[in-house]
Amino acid sequence: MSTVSLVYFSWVRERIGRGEETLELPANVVTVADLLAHLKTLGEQYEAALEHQNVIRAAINQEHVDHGEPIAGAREIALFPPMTGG
Amino acid sequence: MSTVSLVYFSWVRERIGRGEETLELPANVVTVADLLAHLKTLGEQYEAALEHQNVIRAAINQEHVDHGEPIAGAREIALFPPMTGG
Amino acid sequence: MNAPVTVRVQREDFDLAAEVASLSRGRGDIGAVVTFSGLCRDEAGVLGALELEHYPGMAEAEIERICHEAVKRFGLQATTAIHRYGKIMPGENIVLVVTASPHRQAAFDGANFIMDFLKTSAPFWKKEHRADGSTGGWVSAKDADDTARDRWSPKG
Amino acid sequence: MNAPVTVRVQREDFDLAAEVASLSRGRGDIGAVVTFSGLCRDEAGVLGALELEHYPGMAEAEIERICHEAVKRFGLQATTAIHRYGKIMPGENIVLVVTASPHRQAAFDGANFIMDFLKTSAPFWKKEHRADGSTGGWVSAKDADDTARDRWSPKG
Repeated sequence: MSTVSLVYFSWVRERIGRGEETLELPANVVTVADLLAHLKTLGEQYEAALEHQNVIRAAINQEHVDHGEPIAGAREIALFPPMTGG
Repeated sequence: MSTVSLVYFSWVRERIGRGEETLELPANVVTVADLLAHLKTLGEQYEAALEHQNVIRAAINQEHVDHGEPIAGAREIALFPPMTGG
Repeated sequence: MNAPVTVRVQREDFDLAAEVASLSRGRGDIGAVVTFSGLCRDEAGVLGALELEHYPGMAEAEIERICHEAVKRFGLQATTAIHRYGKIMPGENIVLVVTASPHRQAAFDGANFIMDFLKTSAPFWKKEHRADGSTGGWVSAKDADDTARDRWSPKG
Repeated sequence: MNAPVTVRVQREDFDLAAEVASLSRGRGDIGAVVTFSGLCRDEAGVLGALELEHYPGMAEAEIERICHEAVKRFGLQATTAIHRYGKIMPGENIVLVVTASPHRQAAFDGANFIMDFLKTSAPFWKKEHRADGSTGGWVSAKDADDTARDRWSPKG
């Protein structure tokens, strides 16, 4: 088990129903994709937020990463939809 | 013969030694190229100003024209080097 | 490259003239300054306001990465980028990019590049509030923005 | 197209913020404003001043033609162009172009287009005065400026 801080933005935040949380992750959660799959087992709100998994963007320690990125050593993992600033 | 106002700018003006003048043109001066050839017969300063005839730009009634443009009806003809504004 | 890069993420509006002045003051080597201001459109009266959410910390860091890349790529002499968050009314500013370079094309390209990457990489999200009081929902990302970004890649 | 085109040829400096404000004030349909400011460089201390000569009347007319062409070509909502003449010191402004459009690329392209044509078609000429008091002579037109203009032609 490892402890990680998760932060959510935009409609990912709204659907999950919180902006941040700290979770204990099982050892078999190795990549961002594993994390998304794990979160979807935690309840309906996570399923709704992460349903279209391929559009979800992730950042580890405030840098963009692909879903294949290992999360080992991450202090903060962010999940959010495609950005619409500017 | 026809009467035309000529205006000069930048080093064309400096070499000719004046910024504007009114000239009577012989009937065989039909185009801008004819005008340049005619001016070069008027003295050394015109020869110096118009020596590299192909770089001289012309405007008739404040619109850019090619050397082949007829000058009939021109109120004002301007001669000047390539522009360097901006 | 030691070109100054200034990045701010703030709720309040910015002062275009002050930002340009602070970037170019006392310098005789700048030949071109380009500014881009992005404004909130009223969508023919339908839009009441935009609400901009951002990821504090990463928003600044990501815009700084983009600006430093632009400085390197286009040889910019200085660049400033300011992005607002919170509630923004139609006609108000959302984002400002300023670039300075000796010649004009680098300043144009640099500002254009920064905006394309800022749109697709900086962690901001827009929610619409309609003029009639209802929620318009979250703005969707546009494929056109990805296309605009991808034109800066070597393979087109 | 009924987009406002404002052109001025003047000795005095301009106020960037005032020009942007006057072009966008009271409008909710503008999404992007791009400004280009061209400044007098000191050429590493060699240049004392630039003297800008222009063709009164034609200078304004030619810049207006260019701006109207840009409005039509890029669907601009408004554009302003101001060109100074007379003696201009290093660090001072020479020219300002402002463009407004619903989306960002048209504003960038419009300002870029106006500058490329203004450089090669607007009747202005620069004479250099060196910092040591000698005359540097008339600035030569650059082939690169013709090339920049020609990229806007259909045949490249």
